[in-house]
Amino acid sequence: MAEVTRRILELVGLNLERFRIDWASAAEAPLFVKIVTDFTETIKKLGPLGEAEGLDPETLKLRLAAARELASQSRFRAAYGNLARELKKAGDYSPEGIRARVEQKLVPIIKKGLLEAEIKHLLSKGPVSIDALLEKTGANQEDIVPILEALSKKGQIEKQGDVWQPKAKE
Amino acid sequence: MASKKSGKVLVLGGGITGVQAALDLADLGYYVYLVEKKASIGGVMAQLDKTFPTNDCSI
Amino acid sequence: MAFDPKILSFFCHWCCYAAADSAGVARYQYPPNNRVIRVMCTGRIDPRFIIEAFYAGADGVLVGG
Amino acid sequence: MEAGRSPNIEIITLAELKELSGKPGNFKAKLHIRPRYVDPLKCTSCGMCTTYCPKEVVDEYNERLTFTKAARIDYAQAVPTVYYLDEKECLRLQHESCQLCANVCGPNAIVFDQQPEERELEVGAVVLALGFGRVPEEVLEKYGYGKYPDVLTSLELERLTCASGPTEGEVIRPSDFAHPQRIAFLQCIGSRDVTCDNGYCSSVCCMYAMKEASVVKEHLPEAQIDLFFMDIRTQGKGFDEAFNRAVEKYGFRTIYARVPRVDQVGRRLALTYVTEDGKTHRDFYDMVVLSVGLDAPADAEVLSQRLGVELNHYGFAKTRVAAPLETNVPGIFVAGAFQGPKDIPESVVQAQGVAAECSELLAEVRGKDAIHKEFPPEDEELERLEPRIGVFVCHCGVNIAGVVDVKEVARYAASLPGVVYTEDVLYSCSQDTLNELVKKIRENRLNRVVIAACSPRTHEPLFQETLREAGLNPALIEMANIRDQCAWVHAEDPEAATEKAKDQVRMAVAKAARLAPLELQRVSVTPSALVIGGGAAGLQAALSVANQGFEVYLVEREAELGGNLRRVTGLLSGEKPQKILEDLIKQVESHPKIRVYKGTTVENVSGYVGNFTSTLRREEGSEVINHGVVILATGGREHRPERFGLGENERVLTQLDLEAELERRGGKLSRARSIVMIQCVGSRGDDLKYCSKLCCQQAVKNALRIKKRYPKKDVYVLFRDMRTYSFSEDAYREARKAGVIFLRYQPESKPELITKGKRLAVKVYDALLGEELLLPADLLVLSVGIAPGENEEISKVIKAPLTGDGFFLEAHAKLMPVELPVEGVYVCGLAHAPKPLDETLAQARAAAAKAAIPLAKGFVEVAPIVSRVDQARCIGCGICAELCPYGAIEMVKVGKRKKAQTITASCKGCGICASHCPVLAISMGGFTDEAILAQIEAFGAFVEREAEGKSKEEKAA
Repeated sequence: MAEVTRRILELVGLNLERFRIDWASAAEAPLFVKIVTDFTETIKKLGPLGEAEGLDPETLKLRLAAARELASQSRFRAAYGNLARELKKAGDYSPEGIRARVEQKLVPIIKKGLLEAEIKHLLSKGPVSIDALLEKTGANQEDIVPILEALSKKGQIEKQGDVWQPKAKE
Repeated sequence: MASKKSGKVLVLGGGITGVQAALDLADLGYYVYLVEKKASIGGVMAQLDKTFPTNDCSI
Repeated sequence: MAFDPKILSFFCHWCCYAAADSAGVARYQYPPNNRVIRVMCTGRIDPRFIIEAFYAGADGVLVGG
Repeated sequence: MEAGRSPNIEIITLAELKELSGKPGNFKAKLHIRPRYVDPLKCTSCGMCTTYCPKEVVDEYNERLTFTKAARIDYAQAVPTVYYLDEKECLRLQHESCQLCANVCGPNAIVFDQQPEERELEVGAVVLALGFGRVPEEVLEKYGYGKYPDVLTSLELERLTCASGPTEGEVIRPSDFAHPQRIAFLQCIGSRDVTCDNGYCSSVCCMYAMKEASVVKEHLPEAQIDLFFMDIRTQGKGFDEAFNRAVEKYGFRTIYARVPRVDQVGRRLALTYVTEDGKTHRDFYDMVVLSVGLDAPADAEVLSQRLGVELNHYGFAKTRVAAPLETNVPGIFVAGAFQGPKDIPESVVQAQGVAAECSELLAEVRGKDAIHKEFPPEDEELERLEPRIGVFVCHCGVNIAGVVDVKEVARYAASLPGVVYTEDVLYSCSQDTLNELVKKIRENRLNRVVIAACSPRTHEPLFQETLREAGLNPALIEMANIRDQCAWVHAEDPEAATEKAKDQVRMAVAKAARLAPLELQRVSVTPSALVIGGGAAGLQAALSVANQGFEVYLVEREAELGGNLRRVTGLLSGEKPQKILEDLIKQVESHPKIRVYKGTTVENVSGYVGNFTSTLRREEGSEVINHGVVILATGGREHRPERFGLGENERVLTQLDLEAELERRGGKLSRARSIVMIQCVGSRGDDLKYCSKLCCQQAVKNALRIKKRYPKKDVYVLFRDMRTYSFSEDAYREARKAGVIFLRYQPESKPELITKGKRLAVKVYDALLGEELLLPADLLVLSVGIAPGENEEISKVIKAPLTGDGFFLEAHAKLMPVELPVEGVYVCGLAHAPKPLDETLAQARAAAAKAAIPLAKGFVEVAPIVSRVDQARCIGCGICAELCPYGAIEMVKVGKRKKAQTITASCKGCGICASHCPVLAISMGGFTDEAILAQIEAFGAFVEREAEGKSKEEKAA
C-alpha cells in the first residue's frame, strides 16, 4: 500500500515526506508523540501543499483529481490487488522486493492512468490543442498520442483540426 | 431435579493466569469473582515492557 | 503568520490509536495539527484515502499502525 | 484487559480469601476487602487527586525507581480504571491532616471513612492463580544488589527500558545516569541454587534476559552485552530460533559460567568467574543485571493452611503429571506460576485448562448464575429516517472543559448538517447522565448519536449499550475523541485544541450521517466436537469436552488409542504412565458422549466455526458428520535419523527404545557395562531446527532408572545444554549425585561414534581436561527429538497454517496458544510443539475449554465490523479471498459465476479485502468507504475554513 501510494504521489509531483507510515504499539505513547511531533515538524519545514513543490494550485488540483480517478479505476485497482496477491504468495515483504515489483507491474499503469485522467479532465472543459495538452501535463508526445487515439477509438473524444475535444453525445 | 451446585467460580489472583481463566469461565457460562489483593489486576505482566519473541504489547 | 500545517492521520484501533490515548493519559504534549480517523487495522487503508486526503487539502498524511 | 467489561466477571480488588468451607460445587468463601477510599462508580479517572496529592511515595509499580503519590493509579491502563488512596501513606488517613484530593475531585469520589468489608461468596469451584513471589533480597545481596547502585534486577531493567517507565525508556546507570557501555546479565539468580533453597529452574529467565538484552541494544546500539549462563534454557516453541537470531543480530557474547559474586572497583563492577575450561577470568562492566528467578508466592503458605492445599518442598502447589491443574483438595484447582515457574504461554494454557476443569465440575449448572442483559426492540422505522443526529459534548469535569471551549464546540455542532440536537454535559459516562441520554434520544427522536468525549476504545461499548437501551442499533454511534487525543495533549494551546475538537466533531458528524444499523449476527452452532488424534492429548481433550456436556467424535488413524504415550514406561514423578493412559482410555471408551473411531482418517473438512461437515473414512466405508468445532491432537513422531548407526547397530537405541528395555528382565541393558547417552541428535540445527523440550528430562529420568537398578553401571550423558527446567532440575541434581556423568559438547565438535570390531565407543572433547575422551558405549542411547506428525495433510484439509518447523501455528504465540487463525479450530499436544506429558494434558484441557465456548453459547456472535461483499458488483477475481489473513472469504458459485462471500463468523474486520477490491464491491461494517471518505471530506472543510479565515485576516489588514 505504502509503496504504491508513494509512487502515485511522486508522479503527482508531491514531496514524499508528506506521507508517512509508522508504527507504535499501545504501550508506546512516547514513541507515538515523537512520531507525531517529528512529522508535524517535517511538514512545517516543507511548507504548504503544492507551494513547496512549485506546483501552481490549478496544476495541483488537476493532478490530484487525476490521481483520485486513477485510484478508483478498476484497471489500476485490479493490478494493485493482483500485486498484493503476488507478494503474499511469494512471501516477499522486503522493501526492495516490493519496490521492484511495483516498478515493474504498477508504475506503467499508474503513469498511463494518471495521464489519461488528466487529459480527460482538461478536455472536459472544452477543446484543447495538443501543444496545450503537452504543456499542462508535462508529458511527452509519444505518451500522449496513443492515449488520445485510444480515447477517440472508444468514441469518447474527437479531433477537430488542431484541437481535441470531447465527442458530442449522440 | 435441579442441581444445588453453584454456577459461580472464585478465581484467586488477578495476574495473566487469573484474568485468562476468568475470561474463559465467563465465556463458558459461569459467573466469576476475580479476587486480587492489589488495587488493580494485571499482575507482573502489566510491568513488562514487551514480550518475546513477538515483542508486542500483549495486553 | 507562521505556516500551520493541516495533517490527517489514520490510526489503527489496536496500536497507534491506543498509543495516542496513552499519550493523553500521560499528559504528553504534542502539536495540535493532526486530525484523526480511526480504522480497525491499517490493512483497511486504501491508496484512495491518502489521495483523497491530499485532494481535501492535507499538507501531510500520517498512517499509524 | 477485557475482563473489566464482562458482565459475568466481578473484579474484587484489595481483597484476600480468609476462609473456605463446603465441598466441590458448594463452597462458601469469606473475603476480607480493604478500603480503596475512592468510589469506583463516581471516579472518572481524571487524575486530579494524584496531581494535587502532596505526599510523595516510592513507586512500587516502577520497581522503586521513581516516585508516585499516595493518591494514585498504578498505571494508566489499570483495571479497574479507578484511583485509590494508599492507606499507609495518605496524610489524611494517617494523620487526619490533608484533604486536598477530596477538594479537587470533581465528582466527589473520595471517601475517607470507608471501612474494611467482609464478604461471603457462594461458589462451585476455586482457582488458585497466585502467580509467583519475589526472590528475597538477601539472596541478591551476594551479587552486590543494594550495595552497588549499578547492580539491577531484571524487573528494574524492564521498567527502565519501558517507554512509559521512569526514564521514558532511556537506559542509564543509576549511579551517574550515564549510558552503560558494557553490561553483564547473570542468570540463575535465586534459581538452581540450593544455598537459597531454590533448587529448581525458573524456566523463564534465559528467554527474558535475551529479550531485555535485545531491547537494551535497541536503545544503546553501542553497548556490549555479555550473558552468563549455566545452561541456555530456551526450550519453548520458537524460542531457540529467536534466541539465536538475537545473538547473531546484536553480537551478544554468551558465556558458560556461574559468576559467584560482584565487586565494585572504582566506578565499575568486576566479575570474577571460571569458564568450563577451568580458566579464571576477570572482567569489568558498567552495569550488571541479575536475572532473578520466580519464587513461590508469598501468601502460598498461609493460604495452603487455610484451604488444606498441599505444597511441594519449594512452596509451589503440589500437583501430579496426570492432573497438573488439580490440587489435593477436590474442587480447588491451580494454574500458572503457582503450579511451577513457567512462561506466559504455559500460564495462559493452564488458565484455559483450569477453566475446563471448573466447567467439567459444574457442567450441570452452566449458565445458572450468568447474567444476560435484555434490551428493548429497535425502532427500525426511526433508524430508516434521514439522519437526525444528536451531539453530546462532554466536559469530563475540567478534563476537557479546562482546555477546550466545550460550549463553543456544542454551538458549532448545532450548525452542522443533520444535527438536530446538541448539548454539553458534565460527565457523559456517569450513570445519571446515561439515563438522561436515553431520555434525550427518545424525546428528540434521534437516530444517530455523536459523543464528543474520551476514547471509543474505552467508552464506546458503554455508549453502545446506552443506545440499545434507547431502542437504537448500537452501530449508530460515533465518538469524537476530544479528551485523550485533544484536551489532554494540547493543554497549552486551548484555542488550537478547541479548533481541533470542532474538526473532530465535524468529522464524526459526517461519519455518523453515513452510519447504518448493523445486525449483530448470530450463527447457530452444532453442539459437538471433532477431535483428531487419539493420543494423550486427544484422549484428554475429548474427555474434557464430553465431561462439559457435549458430543465428541474422537478419530484415531491407528487401530489402537494411546499414541506415543504407549511407549513411555516411567515418569520422574514416580507415577505410572501406562496407568495414566489406561485410565484415560477406559474413561473415554465408556463415556456416553464420546464416539471413538479407530483406524479412521479425516477427509474433507468443510464449513466454519459452529458448522463443520467432515468425512470420516475407514475400511468399512465412510461416514459424514456435522460438528461445531475441531480439536487437532494429531501428535508427533519420534525422529529417527540415520546417525550414530541407529537402525543398523542393535546396540544403538533411542530413549523410547530404552524405555522398553528398562521394563525388560535381562536383555541388552543388563549386559551393558557402560551406557552413553547423546542429547540433541539431529535436533537444534541438524535435521530438526528446534529443541524438543522433553529429551533432557527423559534422559535424566532414564539415567536415574538405570542407576537405581544397576548402581555399578557407568552412565554418561553428552549434552549441549541440560534443559531440565522447572522442578525436573531436582532430578538432574539427583542424577549427578548418583554418579551419572554429564559432559557438555559444543555444536562445532559433536561426539563421534568409533567402531572397533564389535565394540562401540564415543569420542568427545572434554573442555575441562582440554582433550578428547573415548567413552566405551556398550549401549548408545540417542535423544532424537520429536518430528511433526501428519500435520501437513491435516493443515491442507483444515486450511490452518504451519510453522516453518511443521507444527501448527497458533493465533498468538503468547496469548492464544491453543487457538488457530481459523476460527473454531484448536490445537493441543505435540501437534502444537514438542512438550512433556503434563504440559500436553494441561493444553488438551485448554483446547477443550476454548472449543467448548461456542458449544456452550450455542451460537457464534459476530461483531458487526465484518466485511460484506456486494455480489452484484463482485467480478470474482478472488484477490480478497487470497489476501484475507483469516481465511474469512470464500469463493462461491452464484449462478454461473464465482463470487466472493464473507464467512462472517471468521472475519475480524481488518479491511484488507475492501482496500484491495478492484471494483470497490466490499464494504466494512462501521468503516465503509462512504463513511471514511465523508470523514476525509469533512476534514477538508477544516482546510477551507482556515483558508477563509486567512483571507479575512488579510482583508482586515
